[in-house]
Amino acid sequence: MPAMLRNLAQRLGMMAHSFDGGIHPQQHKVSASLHSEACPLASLYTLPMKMHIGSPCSPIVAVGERVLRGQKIAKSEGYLSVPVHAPTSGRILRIEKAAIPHPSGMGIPSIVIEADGDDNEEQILEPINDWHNTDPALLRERVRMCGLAGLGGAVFPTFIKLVQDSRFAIETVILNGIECEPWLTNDHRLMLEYADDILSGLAIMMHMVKTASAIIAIEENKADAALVMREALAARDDMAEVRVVVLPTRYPQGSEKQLIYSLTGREVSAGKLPIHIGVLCLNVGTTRAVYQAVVKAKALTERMVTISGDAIAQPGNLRVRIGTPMRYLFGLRGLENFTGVRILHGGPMMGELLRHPDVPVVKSTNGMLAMREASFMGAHTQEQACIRCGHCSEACPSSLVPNLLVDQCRSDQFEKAEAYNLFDCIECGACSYVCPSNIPLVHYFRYGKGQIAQQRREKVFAEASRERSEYRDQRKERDKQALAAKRKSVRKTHAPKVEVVKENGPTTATDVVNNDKLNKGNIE
Amino acid sequence: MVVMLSSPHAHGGDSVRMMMLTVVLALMPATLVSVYLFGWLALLLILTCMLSCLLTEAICLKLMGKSLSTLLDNSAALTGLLLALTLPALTPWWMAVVGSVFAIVLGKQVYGGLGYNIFNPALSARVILLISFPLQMTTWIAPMSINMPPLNLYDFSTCLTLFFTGVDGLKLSLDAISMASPLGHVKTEWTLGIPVAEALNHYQYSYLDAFLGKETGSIGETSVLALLLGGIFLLARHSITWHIPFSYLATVAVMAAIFSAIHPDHFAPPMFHLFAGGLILCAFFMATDPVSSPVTPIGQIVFGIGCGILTWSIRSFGGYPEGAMFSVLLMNCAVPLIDHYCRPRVYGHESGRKR
Amino acid sequence: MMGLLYALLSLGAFALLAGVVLAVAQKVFHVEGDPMVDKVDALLPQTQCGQCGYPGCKPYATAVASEGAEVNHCVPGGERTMLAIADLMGVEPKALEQEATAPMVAFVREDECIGCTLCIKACPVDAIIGAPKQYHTVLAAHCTGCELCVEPCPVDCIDMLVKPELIEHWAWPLPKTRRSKLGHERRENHAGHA
Amino acid sequence: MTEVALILLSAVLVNNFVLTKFLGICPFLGTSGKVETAVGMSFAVMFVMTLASVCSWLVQKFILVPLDLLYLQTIFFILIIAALVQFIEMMIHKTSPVLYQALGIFLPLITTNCAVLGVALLNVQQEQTFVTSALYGFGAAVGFALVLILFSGLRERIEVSPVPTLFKGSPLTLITAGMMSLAFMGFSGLVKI
Repeated sequence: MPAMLRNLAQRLGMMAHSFDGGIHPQQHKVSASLHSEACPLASLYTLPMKMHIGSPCSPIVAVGERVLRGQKIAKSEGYLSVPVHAPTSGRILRIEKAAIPHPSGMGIPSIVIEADGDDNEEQILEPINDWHNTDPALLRERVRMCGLAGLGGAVFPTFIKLVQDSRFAIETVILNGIECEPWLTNDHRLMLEYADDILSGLAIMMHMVKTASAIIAIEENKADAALVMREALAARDDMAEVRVVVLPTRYPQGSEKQLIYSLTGREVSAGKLPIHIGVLCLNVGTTRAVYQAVVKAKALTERMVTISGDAIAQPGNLRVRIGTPMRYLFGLRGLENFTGVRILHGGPMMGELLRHPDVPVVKSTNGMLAMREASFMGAHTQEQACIRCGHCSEACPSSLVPNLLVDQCRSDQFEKAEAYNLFDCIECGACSYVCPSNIPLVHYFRYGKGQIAQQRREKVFAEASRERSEYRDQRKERDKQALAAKRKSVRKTHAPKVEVVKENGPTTATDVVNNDKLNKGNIE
Repeated sequence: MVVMLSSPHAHGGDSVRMMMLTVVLALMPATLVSVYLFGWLALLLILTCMLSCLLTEAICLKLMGKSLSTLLDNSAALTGLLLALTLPALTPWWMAVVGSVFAIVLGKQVYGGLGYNIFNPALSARVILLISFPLQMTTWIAPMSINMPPLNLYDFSTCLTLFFTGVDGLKLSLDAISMASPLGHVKTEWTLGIPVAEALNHYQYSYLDAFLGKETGSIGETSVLALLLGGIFLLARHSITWHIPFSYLATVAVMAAIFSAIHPDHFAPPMFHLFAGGLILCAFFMATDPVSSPVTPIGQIVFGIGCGILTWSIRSFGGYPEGAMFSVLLMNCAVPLIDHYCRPRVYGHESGRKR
Repeated sequence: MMGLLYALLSLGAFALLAGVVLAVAQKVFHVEGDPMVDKVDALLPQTQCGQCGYPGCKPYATAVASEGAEVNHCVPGGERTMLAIADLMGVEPKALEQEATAPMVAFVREDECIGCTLCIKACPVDAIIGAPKQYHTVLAAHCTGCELCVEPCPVDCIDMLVKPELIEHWAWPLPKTRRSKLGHERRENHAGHA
Repeated sequence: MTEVALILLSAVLVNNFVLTKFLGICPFLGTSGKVETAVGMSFAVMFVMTLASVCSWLVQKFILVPLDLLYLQTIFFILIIAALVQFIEMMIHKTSPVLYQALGIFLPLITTNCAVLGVALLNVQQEQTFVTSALYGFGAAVGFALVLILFSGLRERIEVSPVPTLFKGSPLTLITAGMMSLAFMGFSGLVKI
């Protein structure tokens, strides 16, 4: 009874601060009731050198080398990066540029592994069962070593979030089990099937950031998952201050900033991170991966992927090795012929359209949708003129005025667009979804953001060039003066003898290096 | 080769066509009342306006080499209907045609078509007509709802003659068949120094009649009830939000209440203002025209308040008896600035604007 | 006669008064240099390539801001720079005389380089390193693609290569719909005014 | 008090210089391209107009009438206006070089702006007192500023519209100004002075 009352109060509290805007797209969660299955091994695996946000990795294996499952095959370069591991045992076939799930269609350096079918695992890491008494820094290093990045789709290196910073004490950990994208059910299945793993992962992270309070957020349409999580929670004695909160179904409830507001009534300031208001927000899949990395000593080589869409006869969730070719996975589900079919990487609201299925599953792959062209094009019919109906403003969870931003982006008025907070757009797609004129608003925003980013880069480059050029002019001036002074002194001592000296002597390497130092850090 | 499109790859299914159609549907009660009051005359006027708007739009599109499929977005038909509903029943056919052409060409197409017009097309045409033909635009025929109407407007041939040849065709004097509108009446009497209450008495003004729409006026603006029904339909269908109609009407009511309390002889009571003239029509159908009104909620409230103040001021002090149309046009001018300054606070920012 | 005198006197006195006030204002509101030069300079890409006909970006900025030079001479800046300068100066945009090419970067074929240092002296941003009788190398990260090093090379061993596109720098193009062309139409119109 | 309000209201709305008297159309069209420029121009015109009203009234009262020099009225008024414009030009050049650049030729052209000379002459014609002439000048300037700023907002929106080639630029600008003028007709009769 008290629990019920508390829940009711929670629900009422929820109403008090719920994020602005939002939409209610059709759910299509057809794969929700089906148990997940392990994906049979493929013959080839492609591991791109960058599957996370941050700097790319560099290979540490050679072509022809044999590798085991879980073996590190690429090391991270730079702080904001996580390593890549072999998803199965086999031989390195080649290291070359290969296509990745990215709208540009460009490839990046990747390692291709030919599986040997034995799936032998490497056992170097020791399980840390006694994590309660382990230094958080060690656990954090384990999370980094295992290649963890946010599996919700943003793939931000997880270990960075698990930092212990005295300036920003974490008060609450939020476990994001919202999964507001239509069609996708992989987090839903994870919660149903691996509730204990997820809770253990949560406990580990709470230990790492030294907090006892956590919220598990689940949307109303996953009542069964909430029930399972509550039961699992009740069975544990170490998680008294962890609550399961059921939020009303509304897209984009799962967006980090919107979720934090819905749960705590606090906003993450623009340009700041959740940690700045004492919140740590992690996806359920990532949480389970933390558990596996710490207690099972397993690197991130597998994730849950939803295969669905109206062109898929047998939708479902698969536990897929990272690097598995998508064409193979679609083939497993009976989709061989891709004419008249559009494939999406991720959900329909924020996922990317792929040019072809010959790309691997990466760490951010939460779903693969195959849509019939006819139904797909419904979302992309001919753009009409904006009638300023304001539906986009109503739907925008960031309270922007999208239709004005579109005008600005379209006519390249980027300064104005920035002043209208273009960069606070989270690209959730709610505006495009409700637009009666079928304007691809998000596409315009991405164009605008890309152009502004490029202009910024050019500006930084121009600024650096200006400094280098000014430095060079100064040096020339200095040389000239030095030369003049020398001439003078020469004339004084040996009057008739005129030394022929070049206008300005060759640049010395030190000079250039000095100039180089001047601008280091300015250039990306 | 797949054409690259950005997410989202799902759509809610709303369309401009449906939105316009919703507004046309919402105007049906008012249209029916207009036909009840002014018989065939109203029907002729509405059809003329709608057809000439559609035809003008078609010609414009053709001239600009655009696809005629834009005609199907229903916006031209809506403009025609709205224009017709703001005209007096005695408007001759050619004036209706001129108005429609103005509405489509000057009101909309010169700006680049639907979505880019700055002024409400129907209202700008209405104001052009009012200024060009002040007499015809302020002469109101007696409706069929009064006792013993001087003309049977349900008679088709009478209406046809009236519509195409004017009063001369019926060999009648204008005075015999026309009567003053409540607003015009009060304004005339007021300039003669007669107190408002007395003027209303002279007119035998009844609030109930005004609410149901039994007195005269522009064909579609008389019945508050019918217009409210349409307005509620629009609100329920989410075609408009409450901000503009509410702030507009509330401002007029508050201004009228304050001033009529201070000086009841000079200023009409709030109920009179709310029920009179084209206020309700403007508040629900003209001021809420999405293209020419602000997009943000705060902006819409500012817009409504501005319209309210202007309407009340023009009615109370101005040379014209009705100020609703002018006030909406005037506020249309301010929309870009309102949009700029009334943006909502963005998530994670202290205030809406960056600088 | 008197009237004329009054007229002359009063007008003269008044003009004198206005003159004095303006002279004082001139002192108070005296403007040092031309602040527009730096603003124009900030818009230029700083390649220092000299394709505009001026010896560098700053001289061109000075020419535009205070000598009334045309706004369309900056080749590497392309249309965007031209529009930005036109906007700042409040003048009509003018069509570019030369289309901007893709960003380039210089590359020294090291096996052919004789180590003459001529290219090093030509480089306006010190992006080439090397010593006499040693191979020279272009620091690609600093090269502005100005091509000033190509001409001096006695053995023609410097190539201008197209800068490789990075996936991180990839940006969404405008959507390919009828409406999206509006913005471009606007830009073209501006350019077409010339 | 009421009189002050009526004079202001009349000058700002009912007898708006641009939309009902059609004075000052040249800078109205020339500097309404961008809101920022329009705001700058508005302040410049407000400064010049108000001071020009005051100075011209003083000159009229204490120089022209006593010395019987009414035939020099125009020259004197232009002199006053020119001096004021010079002053504000220097001030803007110092305080906002960008605005100075944006206003370009229209800043010195305030000198020959018919609205400014108009307000000075109308003041004399209507035999205003010192205070009312200052108010009238200020009101007229505010009216000019109001429509200039509103209009610049509209033009910024038109700028990003797919206007038919035939109407691009001046034609549509003039049509829009005409429509605004129509809307301002609504104020007619609002104030009777």
